[in-house]
Amino acid sequence: MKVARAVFPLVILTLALSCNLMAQKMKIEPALDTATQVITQQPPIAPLNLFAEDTPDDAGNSMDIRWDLSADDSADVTNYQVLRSDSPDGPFVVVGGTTKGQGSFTDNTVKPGQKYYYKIVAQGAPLTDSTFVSSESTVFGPAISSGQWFNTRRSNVLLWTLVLSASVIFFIYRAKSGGKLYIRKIAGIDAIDEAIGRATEMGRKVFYVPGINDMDDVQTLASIAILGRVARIAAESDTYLEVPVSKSLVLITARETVKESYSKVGRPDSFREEQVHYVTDDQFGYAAAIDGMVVREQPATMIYMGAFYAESLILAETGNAAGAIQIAGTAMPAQLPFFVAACDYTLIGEELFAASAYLSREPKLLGSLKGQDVGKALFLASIILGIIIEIVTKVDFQWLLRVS
Amino acid sequence: MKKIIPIIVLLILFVIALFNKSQLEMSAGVSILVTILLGIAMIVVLILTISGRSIERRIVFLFIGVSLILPFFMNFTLPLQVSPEVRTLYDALAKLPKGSKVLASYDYDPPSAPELQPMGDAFMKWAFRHDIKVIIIGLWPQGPLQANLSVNAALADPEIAKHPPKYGVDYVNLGYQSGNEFVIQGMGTSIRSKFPSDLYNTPYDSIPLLRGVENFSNIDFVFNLSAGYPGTVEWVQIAVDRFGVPVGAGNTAVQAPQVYPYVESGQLTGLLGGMSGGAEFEKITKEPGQANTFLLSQSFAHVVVIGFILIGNVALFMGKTKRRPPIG
Amino acid sequence: MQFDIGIWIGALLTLGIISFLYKDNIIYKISEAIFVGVSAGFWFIALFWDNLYRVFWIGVFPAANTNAKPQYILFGGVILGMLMLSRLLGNKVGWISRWPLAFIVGATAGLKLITYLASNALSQINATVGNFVGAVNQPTFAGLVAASTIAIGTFCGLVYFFFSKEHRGWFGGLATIGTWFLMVTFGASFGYTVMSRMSLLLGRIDFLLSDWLHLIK
Amino acid sequence: MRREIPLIITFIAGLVFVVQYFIPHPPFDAFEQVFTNWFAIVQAFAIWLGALSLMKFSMLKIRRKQKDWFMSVIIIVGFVVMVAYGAYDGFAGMHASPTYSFRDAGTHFDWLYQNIYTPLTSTMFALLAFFVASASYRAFRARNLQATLLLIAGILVMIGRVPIGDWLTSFMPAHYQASNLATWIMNFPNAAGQRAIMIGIALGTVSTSLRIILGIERSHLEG
Repeated sequence: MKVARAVFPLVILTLALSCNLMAQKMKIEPALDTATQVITQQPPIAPLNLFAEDTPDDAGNSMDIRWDLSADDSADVTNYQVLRSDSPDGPFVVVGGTTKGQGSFTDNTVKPGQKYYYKIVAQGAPLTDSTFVSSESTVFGPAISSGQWFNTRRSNVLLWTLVLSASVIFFIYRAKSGGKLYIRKIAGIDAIDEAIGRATEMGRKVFYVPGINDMDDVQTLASIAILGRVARIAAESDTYLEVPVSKSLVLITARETVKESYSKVGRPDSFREEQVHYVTDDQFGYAAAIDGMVVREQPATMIYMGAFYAESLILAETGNAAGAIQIAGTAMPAQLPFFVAACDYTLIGEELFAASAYLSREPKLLGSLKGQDVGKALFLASIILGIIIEIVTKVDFQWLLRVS
Repeated sequence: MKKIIPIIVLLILFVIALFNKSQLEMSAGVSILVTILLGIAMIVVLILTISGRSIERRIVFLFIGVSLILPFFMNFTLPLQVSPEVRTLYDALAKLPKGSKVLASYDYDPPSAPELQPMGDAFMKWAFRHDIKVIIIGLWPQGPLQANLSVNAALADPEIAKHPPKYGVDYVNLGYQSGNEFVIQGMGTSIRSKFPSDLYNTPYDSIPLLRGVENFSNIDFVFNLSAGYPGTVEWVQIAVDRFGVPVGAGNTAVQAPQVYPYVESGQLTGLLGGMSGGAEFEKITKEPGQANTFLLSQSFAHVVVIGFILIGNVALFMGKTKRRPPIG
Repeated sequence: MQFDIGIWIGALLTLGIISFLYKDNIIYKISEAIFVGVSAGFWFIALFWDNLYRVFWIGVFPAANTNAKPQYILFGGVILGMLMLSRLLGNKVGWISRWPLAFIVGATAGLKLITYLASNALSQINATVGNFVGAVNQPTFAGLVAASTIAIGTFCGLVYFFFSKEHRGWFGGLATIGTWFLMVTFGASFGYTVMSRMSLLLGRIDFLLSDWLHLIK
Repeated sequence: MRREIPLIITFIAGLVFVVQYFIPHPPFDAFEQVFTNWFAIVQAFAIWLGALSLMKFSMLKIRRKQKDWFMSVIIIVGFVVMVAYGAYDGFAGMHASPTYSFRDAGTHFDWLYQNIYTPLTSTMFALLAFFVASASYRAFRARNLQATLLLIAGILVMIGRVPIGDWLTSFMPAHYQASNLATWIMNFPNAAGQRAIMIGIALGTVSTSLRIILGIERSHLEG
């Protein structure tokens, strides 16, 4: 049975592969269009129906311009030039252009509220290096651009934002008022207590590494929240917690957080400023310094939470060689395999964001996880519904998901 | 005694560094012999591991070091297939008529140079040889300086040196501009506004190559070398999606997996991924360079890493490797 | 005799860092200390010129020959920065530094909430649905298999991340399939990362063998 | 009040930066870039605190004559040298004609960058090659189905990206050769897994951000 379970996906994979590859083989290259062009010295027929209007859903700095392609588009035209003026009589200046076959252009250089006049020049064969046979469309104008107060193309995102926020807030309040919540075990977070306990027994340090991104990354914010809980456990068990950081703003925030945790458990005097210290902004300088500290001070526990890049494995392998218990959490997909390989426990992606809530065990924070799950359920439903609805009814379900 | 060994090794290296003038090269026979020896050593490791004596990690380090260094002295090349995404990029470049203007954005710094510099060098040589005009910029501070290294490498080529490209006419280096993706956005309207002067403070308007170059509509192709943010993703999202200029890119291997979806969707015109992408590009542009000499070492290293994974696993199933006791 | 002091320093520092692989030693310690000091200084200066000078100073006092308008709004950043430094004046005033911090944290939270929702979640779901519908509308067997691989993988992968439901029964089964896909993803990242890292080491070896020892061309 | 004001600031800032996404009208359209610029400026201010922390930490070691206190001296010297030359080159460059930047080739700063900073950072980066190998030997074990899948995918991709892979599988038809298998893995199962992770992260971000904006998660502002 076990063997069958192991072999099954492989069989599927092989089947899928072979089908895919066979089909790729059967693809036929489209024949090349070999029609040759004869360049004439006649000016091309002028483009018609020029139209310009304010670009919708923007700040008012652009204008959409459309025209019907010249009847000679496929033969004589080489390109179109878009000309603009403040008055119908000119002077007109070139604001841009398109290649043949393209009958629309967005002028990004307009000021809102001002009147503009446009015309299009279809250019034909070159006469000299800089002059062409060409013909002009009639002038269109005036067109005025303006800014809008709501981007209607984003109303679907607004809808999602409201629904997700509402579900998170709803469950936070329900949890606050005593509603029961089940949250599955997250092994990596459960291990934090034990890992710090081990450091206490061994009388060694705990290192907390908050990643190398600055405060403008939500992973760092999540990491600081986890640090708050970890510092509390460390303070309670009187274990020395050291936090080397690589960004100055993180230094300030982390120091405040740790200090606060110490005073919350009634040990403000045990906190020392140098517990949280800045090393360098540099990714590998930071890694080199932590490597040195780990080898020389032999911490019992290393906790990595936040945004990590290539340094993840340098840190985790050195910590491993030093015999530390290691717990990692990051939302960087490329680094996860290495944390999984070199650490004892790893929080994968979304679990990092759940960690502080899970650690705190506060109902309102746990409630937000439940709200998050509602969002996930909605996303899963939209994958299935989206596929079914679009295939069966041809209704544009994807409107709900399109981002622009 | 143990303490003296590193000092002796260091001294030998110093002597070589100071006085050596001759280059080492192994003959084919020696190369094969060395490879076989390396294989035998791996088998010894396998036997040791199965019998429960896991080797120290320093020995693993030694293996990697040796298997990367030795191929540098070997003199044979491996057959190389050019993958479709590299071919797409080359085809797009090869289709450009003489005198086309290509914007080369070097968005990386020295630590990523081993992977990206060979691509840059090959591109620059190819462009100069085929009379393609190159406009260099960088969204990373060190990028334009890396580009200058590529230019120098190209100018050192004897054939190109016969008809050297002129600065300001055939190529220009506009330097670095801060602002990440907002720079690309701004270039869509006016390149001049983002790069008022070149790297050497020559005003934009007095550079002959840039006459008539207003924005992306005057650029025929964008060649981007990227090691992260800002990089290929931003070029695709802004230059391709909003301004419609074709972009082809070279990426570090770490970044390439995240960029693959754009190749699949056709937004990105070809992708060179990591060292092997660089080697394939060198092959198809017929500009052999560093990536090709590195590729043998790269192959060795992959095989050794795979070997270690297999050894570890064979030992798991057959042997008595101790597992780490669970904590608690 | 070829002697370039820069290359020698570079080579010694390179060996110093690599020696850490054998064990921690005095040369590594020195290299590490140089690294920490020099890189902290590098970023200090880089932030000074790139952020303070290029972004702020040039933004507020643009050069005369460009027709850029002075952006006085940039003073907002300076005010935040000053408030941040109030911490240096001791605890009496230092609490004010929490205000700019609160602003930065709040703005980051707001900004990332919306951009992640839009470009990470919605556009990825959209692409999954789009792939599948596209494959059905122009059916080829390979296309269908590919699109279903992606749809099933994304679906089950998401199921794995559920926190408030126990992973048991059919639900647990889906979550398990999800972990398979996650593992293949990790494997692929792993493979590419190995390739990248080996290339970087090759770069250093090339530097030592060629620039320093002149053993190869 | 001292506790409330930061929470109010967080709430308002969070709300404004959510709302700006939906308003294309000025001044909202520029908010994101303004924040980016402000953040850059704040970073430049904040690094004074970081540098001070580093100096203090190092001084402390020297004063207490802790083990390896001499390394702290090197750290301080390295920092001061880099900053001094960077500042000098920057100012000198502004007043020279033609002007140059502190980063340009030929400056002292560039010399330090090329010959000290670059070898160090590149080599540290390159150490990863060794660590990857030792992790492969020690940790990547096919303990269960999941781990086996990881390994198979990893090996296929690794072998598919070097010529040896195609050479080893050259007995197979072209489409089954290692490089094509690797490409297939990258494009489909890998893409699916990446998507699931990305969507999960997005939800985590939304929920964490909401907790922060609503002031429920406030460990960073307390005290």
